[in-house]
Amino acid sequence: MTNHWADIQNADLVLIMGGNAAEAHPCGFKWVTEAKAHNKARLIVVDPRFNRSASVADLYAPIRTGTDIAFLGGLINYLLANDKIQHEYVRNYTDVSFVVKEGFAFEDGLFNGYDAAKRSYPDKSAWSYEIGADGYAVVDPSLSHPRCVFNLLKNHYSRYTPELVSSVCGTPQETMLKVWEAIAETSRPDKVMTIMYALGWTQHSVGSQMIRTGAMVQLLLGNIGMPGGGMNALRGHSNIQGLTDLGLLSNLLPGYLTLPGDGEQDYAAYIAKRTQKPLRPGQLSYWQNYEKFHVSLMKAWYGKSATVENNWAYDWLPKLDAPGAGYDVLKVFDMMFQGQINGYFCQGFNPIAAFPNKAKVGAALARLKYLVIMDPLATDTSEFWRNAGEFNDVDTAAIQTTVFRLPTTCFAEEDGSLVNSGRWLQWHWKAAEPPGEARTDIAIMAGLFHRLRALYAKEGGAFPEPILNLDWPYLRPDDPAPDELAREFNGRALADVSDPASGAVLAKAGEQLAGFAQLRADGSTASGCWIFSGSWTQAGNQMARRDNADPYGMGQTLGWAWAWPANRRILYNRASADPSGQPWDPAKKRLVWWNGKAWAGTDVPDFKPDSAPQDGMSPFIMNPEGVARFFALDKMAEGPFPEHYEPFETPIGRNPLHGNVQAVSNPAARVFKNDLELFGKAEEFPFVATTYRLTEHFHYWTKHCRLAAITQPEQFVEIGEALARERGITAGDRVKVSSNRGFIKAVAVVTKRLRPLTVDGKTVHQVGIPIHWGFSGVAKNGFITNTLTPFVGDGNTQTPEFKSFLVNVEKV
Amino acid sequence: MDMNRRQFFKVCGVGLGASSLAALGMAPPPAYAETIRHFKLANTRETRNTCPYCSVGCGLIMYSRGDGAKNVVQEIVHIEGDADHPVNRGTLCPKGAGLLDFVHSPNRLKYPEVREAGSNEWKRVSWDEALGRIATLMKADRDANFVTHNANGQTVNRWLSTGFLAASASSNEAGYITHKVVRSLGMLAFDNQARV
Amino acid sequence: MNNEIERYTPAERSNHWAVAILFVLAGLSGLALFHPALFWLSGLFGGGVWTRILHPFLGLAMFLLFLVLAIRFARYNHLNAYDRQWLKQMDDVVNNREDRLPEVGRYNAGQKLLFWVLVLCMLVLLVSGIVIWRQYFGEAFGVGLIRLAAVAHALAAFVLILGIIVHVYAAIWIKGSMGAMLYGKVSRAWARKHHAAWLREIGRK
Amino acid sequence: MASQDITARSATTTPMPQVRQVGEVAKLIDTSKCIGCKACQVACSEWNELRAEVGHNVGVYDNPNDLGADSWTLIRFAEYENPASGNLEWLIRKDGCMHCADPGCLKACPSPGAIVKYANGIVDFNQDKCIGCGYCISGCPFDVPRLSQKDHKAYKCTLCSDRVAVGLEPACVKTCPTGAIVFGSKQDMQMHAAERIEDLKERGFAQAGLYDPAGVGGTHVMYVLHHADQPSLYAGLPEAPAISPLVELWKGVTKPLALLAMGAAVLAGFFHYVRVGPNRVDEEPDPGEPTVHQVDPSVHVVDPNKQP
Repeated sequence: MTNHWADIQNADLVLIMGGNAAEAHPCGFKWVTEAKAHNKARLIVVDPRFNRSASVADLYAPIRTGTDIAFLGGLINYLLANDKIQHEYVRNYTDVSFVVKEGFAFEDGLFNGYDAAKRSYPDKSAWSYEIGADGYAVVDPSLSHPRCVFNLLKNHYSRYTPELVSSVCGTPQETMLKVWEAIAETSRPDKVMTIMYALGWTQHSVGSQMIRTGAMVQLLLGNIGMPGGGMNALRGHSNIQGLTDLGLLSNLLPGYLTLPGDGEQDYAAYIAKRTQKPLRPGQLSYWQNYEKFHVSLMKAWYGKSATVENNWAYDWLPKLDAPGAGYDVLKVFDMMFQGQINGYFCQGFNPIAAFPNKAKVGAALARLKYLVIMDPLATDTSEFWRNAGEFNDVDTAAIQTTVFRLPTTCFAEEDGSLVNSGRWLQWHWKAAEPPGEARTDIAIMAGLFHRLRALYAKEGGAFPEPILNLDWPYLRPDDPAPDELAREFNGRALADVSDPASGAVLAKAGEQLAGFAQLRADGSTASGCWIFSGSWTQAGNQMARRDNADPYGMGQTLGWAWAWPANRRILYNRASADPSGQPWDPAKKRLVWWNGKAWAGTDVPDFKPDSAPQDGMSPFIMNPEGVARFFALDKMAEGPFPEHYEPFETPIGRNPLHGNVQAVSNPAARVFKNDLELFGKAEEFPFVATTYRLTEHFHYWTKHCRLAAITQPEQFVEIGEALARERGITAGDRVKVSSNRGFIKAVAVVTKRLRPLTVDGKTVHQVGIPIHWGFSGVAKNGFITNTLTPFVGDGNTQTPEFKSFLVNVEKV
Repeated sequence: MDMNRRQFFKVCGVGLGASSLAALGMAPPPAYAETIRHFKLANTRETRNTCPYCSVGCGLIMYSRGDGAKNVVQEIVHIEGDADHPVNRGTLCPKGAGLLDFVHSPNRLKYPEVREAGSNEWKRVSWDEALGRIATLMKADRDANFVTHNANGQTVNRWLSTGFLAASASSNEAGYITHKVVRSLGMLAFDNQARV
Repeated sequence: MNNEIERYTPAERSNHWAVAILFVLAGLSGLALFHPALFWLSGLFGGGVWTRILHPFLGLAMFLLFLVLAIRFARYNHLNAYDRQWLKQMDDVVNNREDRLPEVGRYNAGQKLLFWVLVLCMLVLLVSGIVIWRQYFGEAFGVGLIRLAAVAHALAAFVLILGIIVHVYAAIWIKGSMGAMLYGKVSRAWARKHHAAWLREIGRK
Repeated sequence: MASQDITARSATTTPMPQVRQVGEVAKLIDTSKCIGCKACQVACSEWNELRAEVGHNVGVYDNPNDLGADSWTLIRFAEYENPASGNLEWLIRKDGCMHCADPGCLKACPSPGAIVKYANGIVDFNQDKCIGCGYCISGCPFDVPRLSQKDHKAYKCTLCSDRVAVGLEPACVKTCPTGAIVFGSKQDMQMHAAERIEDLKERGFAQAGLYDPAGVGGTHVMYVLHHADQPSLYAGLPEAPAISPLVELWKGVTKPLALLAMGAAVLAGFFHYVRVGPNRVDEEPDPGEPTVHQVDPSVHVVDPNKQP
């Protein structure tokens, strides 16, 4: 989230699209009801299903799953055509005036530089700004240059007419226009819309671009950085934000630092590439501090062994050969399926239930030599080898995988911190001992590491240096305390750290650092995760703070827990003030402002605190250009502007925007050859299916909890009344839902809430399939819903397309 | 057994008298026992926590039996929302409201177990055996498949044949140390729930 | 010549007294639930819960035995023209002026009427009792019907109890009746006075 | 626990303490804020230590499918196509005890003290005294109490009388994520409802209103409805609930009258006996009968004074 949960109360309009906050985040959704009750806010829900969020919405619009870019692209066109944009914001805080390089083109559904054989754009060099003789990007403040971003944007979305969009999305034109009209109202500086989305956008082969389109709408309306505004990703799990922040992904290091690729053999070049100089005069380009963060990380990991001589242990980091995300789970499970992976660890994760095409995942796991499960609960994955009848029909004896199952504590039995969706790090305390012999994940990792280190010390082996030299300063080496680890990722001074300007000592050697501004690239500081720096300072554990005072009545509660970065609650909050430094709406939307000497306000300013408005520094300080981007440069796999592509399993078999067969579905998606063959066609699987979770359950955990099982006991699918009539199904019947990858059987819930849509002249029925059941638990056993889903991922995040695929439905 | 007149009068009189007196409200006064159940949280111990499900990060108060004395095994008996928490303000969704059944789920794992190749059952093992065997398997695989240089002779130092899927609800501290260990081994097949 | 006539066989007497005992038990347990003032009667049955458990079984047993009794006696209880005349002279009945009344057969009109009232009440009690018997039939009936049945049950019980009060009093009032049901025999004089036609009838046999 | 004075008690004819002026509480359920998440259901079961059986899905979201002895509250879902606006509405209502000011259950209950009404308005069942007859179910205009198959006792929402007694709100109120359930004095709840109704009217629900049915003397659980003119849209919420006339007939003034009637019948017999006397058979021998005389045993026993 750019903003945070309680801030939603400041919204004038809430758009829930690509998510179902009432269902999946009820306690966060409270702030929508608060905005409605106390701020007269309106709620708009755009979703394939009339869902729980829609039940309290002022306006609901149905949409065919997977067509959100068309809907939002149409909205961009509507805003530009009807001049419903926040002009001053767009002009000053975005890249509309930047001139794009010659050679950038979009034709017949593809941007320039596409390589069909590689299914990607290997050459993105034209997707960038024209650089002038002064070394800065060329801008045209008059917005008349034909290649300035504004005109390219306008041109790109001019194709998204209401008629076409309605035909792609199936949304009735009248409803769609009502939604657009309401959204357009928030282009006024004193009206703010928030967008709340979640996996309903992420889990598409074009998920990242859907989110980008939403962000572009928010930029046009001037809603980013505003209280009650922003782009708010409602993260799914309690600490998925934190684990992402800590970089537990194939290509990342903590704090969104990135691993080097094979080509980056030279440490200085690795750093240089990541410390971009400003693209416009007077801009901050904060990533210029990258090396400070990187060196501090290496000092936290390798201590004294990371030296300037060995480039801070640069070669001890593995280098990525795979482009993009590297070894994401789709790639890894494909490798496993090919027999290239021998060992696999699942720490609190249930891949056989959570990943697409369960048959493939199960077959892949069966090719492992060893599988290690660490979990508080008996997961389906831990028993993937057990024959559970039609739910999991496997030949147990033939599965040669050795499976270890290690019991872990649950939240109630350990201390530690979690990062919520609003980036708040909140500390929690242990209340009881774990059952039996369960241990914390920390103790298990430490126990494994020690055995490995002892083996390497004794026997030697492949490249033992990073293992032998990993810094392990914990008082109990086999069970490091959570507070020791928290202090380590916050960071401490290894030598006295002083202010380069005044020379004053900011932190003495051995002291905890106050924040990432104190990090140094000379090895005098160690910090395991720079963005968490400030969470455990010399003053103690900031994450455990419990002052919920809200002096401005805007829900910022700066004394509660600690938010990264720097306890800032709303990102880009400098944009909530106009170029002169005063809030766009001084009456109700005061966040930060220039008080004549410094930036101050109800939140920690996301800006250089002493940069006066007249200095001309723009609010988006992480970008070298200082402004927000409509034009994504080379950052996105599919191109700089989002374009509608059909889901890989499309009910209409074509892309109504263009005839190019290469551009029906995302031309740069993550897809593997053997999976391409498993995509179904509308002739055999005529209905559009989407999967989702229910408010009563949490993924595959709560099927082990009696109270949750009572409230939603048995697997079901939702089908509309029209489809039910067509197939002779009544509520409560058992139905078989099949895709080209398998089938599930479940109870039919027949509802008015799913209606057939008219798409591209055809009637399209949508089927809703909740995910929560499996072959073990307190709830009634059921099929793993991901038996049905396709093994294809987004081009940027590699997130599988769980939200849109084709099925057939029959009565059992 | 015939009734004589006196007996008859007696029976009639007592019956009638009793019923009419009772009807007039002179029934023996019933004892009004305390009907309100006892408040079950009196003297439980409160511990602050954060809901482990979604990312709203609701504050919890866990109530456990026992005052923390040496001879008491604390058991969590009730969980409800933390009214001071600025986001959830004491509220909890159905999952959070039912967290007690997660903590006490019959399907909680209690001991390290191993399922041997081809077997159809779990065998309980000690921690030492489990961790020892896993470390040995890891080392064997790493030593056999570690790549120090790629085909172009570039230093790459990666281990691709074992993968690690990190959690989504474990603490930052667990995540941090997991990352530290996994990267020191040179692993790249490293991911978490953020991807899906 | 024997001066005594058999009015009730041992089987009939046993049957009657079994029904009577069950009536008392069902009645007392029912009254315990009928009005708060009589709830103390539940103490006779081991408390409220036992009263609730026993009452339907007592009632059911009463009904079944009554059914046998009713089948035994139904043929004596057809009302006829004499009965209507008898009923018209109720004033003579209550004032012991039997000589003015039409000749009575085995049962007089009052007894016959009582018989049919009992039959009707028993049927109503059975049917309504089943409807409100939550433990076994809780799910079988709608709340509207249950409410109706509760009223019907109470009403039928009320009528039944009134009827039995009359019945018991009549037995006390008409000397010799109690003996008939206790020992089975009545004197010819008793029969001639109260049931002359019946006496003649058995004389003919 | 001064606020927990008992002001009405089942099967009790004497007056209860009435002197202390205890304020009434109420729970307000705003259906226009309810998202049907069932947190209230779970919190209720968790707090009250209830675990219903894991049932089946019967083709709807309502789970468990009905209230039960171990499910005291339940979210009920109804899909309604509003003919005026053309919009689909998913009307969601938390069902459970309404805590009537004039509780039908209490009226129907034959067991003294098994059902009580506290001065603050809470109607509570005391299972110790419950005899399991189920009359409360017949008495309830909202079809709320349920008999347990385990112990044949009746159960229903207690409005968390144990929490309220120590100054806390009921468990469902505390947990409700969207603030659709609020708790306070009845007056405050009525004021809160008025604000909500105004907001709903402004959003196009002209018939929005408060459900606090007078037929049962008002309730201590009230609803804000978008369509207060059609409560039955909300999964059959009664339009004009009142204690059924049959229950009134069954449990009302007829009862003491019936008792009096029975007593009167006995008295009538008594006075008849006194005034008219027993009906005896003449002692003269039967003309033409044998001389052996046998005394009528009943006469012999009943009236020894008449014996020669």
